[in-house]
Amino acid sequence: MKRVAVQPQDFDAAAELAALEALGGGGVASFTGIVRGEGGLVALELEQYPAMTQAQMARIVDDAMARWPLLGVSVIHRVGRLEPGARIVFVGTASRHRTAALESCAFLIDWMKSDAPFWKKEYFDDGRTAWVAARSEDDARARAWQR
Amino acid sequence: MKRVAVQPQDFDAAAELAALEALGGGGVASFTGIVRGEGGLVALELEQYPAMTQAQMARIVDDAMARWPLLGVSVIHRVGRLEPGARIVFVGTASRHRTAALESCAFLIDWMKSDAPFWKKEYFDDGRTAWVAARSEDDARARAWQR
Amino acid sequence: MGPLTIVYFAWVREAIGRDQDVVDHPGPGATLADLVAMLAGRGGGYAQALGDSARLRAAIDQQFAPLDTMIGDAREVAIFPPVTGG
Amino acid sequence: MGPLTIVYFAWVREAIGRDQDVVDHPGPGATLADLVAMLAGRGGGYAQALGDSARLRAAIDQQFAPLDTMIGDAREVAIFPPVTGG
Repeated sequence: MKRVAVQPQDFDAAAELAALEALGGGGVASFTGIVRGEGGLVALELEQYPAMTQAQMARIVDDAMARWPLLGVSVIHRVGRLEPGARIVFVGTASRHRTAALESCAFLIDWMKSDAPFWKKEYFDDGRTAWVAARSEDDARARAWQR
Repeated sequence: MKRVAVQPQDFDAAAELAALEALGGGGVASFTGIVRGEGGLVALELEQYPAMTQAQMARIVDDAMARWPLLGVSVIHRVGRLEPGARIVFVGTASRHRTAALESCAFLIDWMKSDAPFWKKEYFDDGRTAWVAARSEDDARARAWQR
Repeated sequence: MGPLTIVYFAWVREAIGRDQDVVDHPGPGATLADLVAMLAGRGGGYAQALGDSARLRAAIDQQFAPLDTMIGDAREVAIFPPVTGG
Repeated sequence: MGPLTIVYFAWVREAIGRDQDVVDHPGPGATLADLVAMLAGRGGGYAQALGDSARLRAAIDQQFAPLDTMIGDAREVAIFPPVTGG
């Protein structure tokens, strides 16, 4: 099972988990990212490069499935305007081996943070807006997988 | 939020995730263990040491919350007879930091595999039964956290 | 010292055929290994379950403890195989 | 060589005030940096968005590429800030 989605609407993390659990592996790992409402943030706007985003996500999922013995992977990234508390991103992995499920889940979310073609704009309650700057820490985590 | 449960009945992983997502952190990591139906396995029987199990699980959750900046942890382990496809164990963690959520989730499931007072008996379709032997690999993973 | 409860789990429980025994406390200086050897001396399922202490793990008052630990004033000892949860 | 489509994202798009341009292909030997410099020379929002190439990232036909990469026979180039997904 391989599922890659980029969509404005919310997703059903429970349904994703249930599909991964049904694959007969011993373990399912997941990570869900949520919009934090700190510093007066009222919304995030997520922009993508449509011709590139889904293809790149599919490629990294193939990489993960080549690197770990996975039975299934589900990655979902939302775009558009998201308010605090909203889900932004989901990564779920299923494997016979818990280590494979956990490591590949961390690998995929690190990649999503540092290499997926998305950009975040912040809207604050005083009317300010700001494009989020890339964090070198995220790059370093993603690079660490390239051993 | 801190939730520790040992129970015969199934649990609602989606409800656990939703509670963790509602804590306002940026990320929720989870791991769900499932009974694999391989080699003619028809059921697992999970035995616990009731006076010890829940107290030890609560202690390790406190350890994780001291070690990582976590907003919430949920750990659930089932006991009794479980058939292939059934959930056995759930670990969910919420944090402002995805690394904290992912690492603490791995730490907790490694501990559950190697140090929680549970024992598994396997029932096979030819009538055989066998107590599962501990895996030194699991011990090694749990020891690796003691740095 | 009063009574000491000994609880068994998994194949230790099955081989002995009981899930617990209550014995006279062997005294604070006795170790878990001493207790295991004493019980194994009963023969039958006890000898079968407890004859090879390398296969056993234990807890004193619900805390894991190596077999060379002295029992002290504990009220409950548990004897079981290595754990296999998760 | 025909036309080359250039697409912009995030603050690059906002500063330029357009989400794409179509230009005459600068030839296979031109690099992404050459293209960025040519566009910055238009002044205004282009200069503001593209004047400091250290702040920019790019893709050629939907593949990330360093700015010293030659454009070759690409049909689409993208110019954008470092990505911030997840």
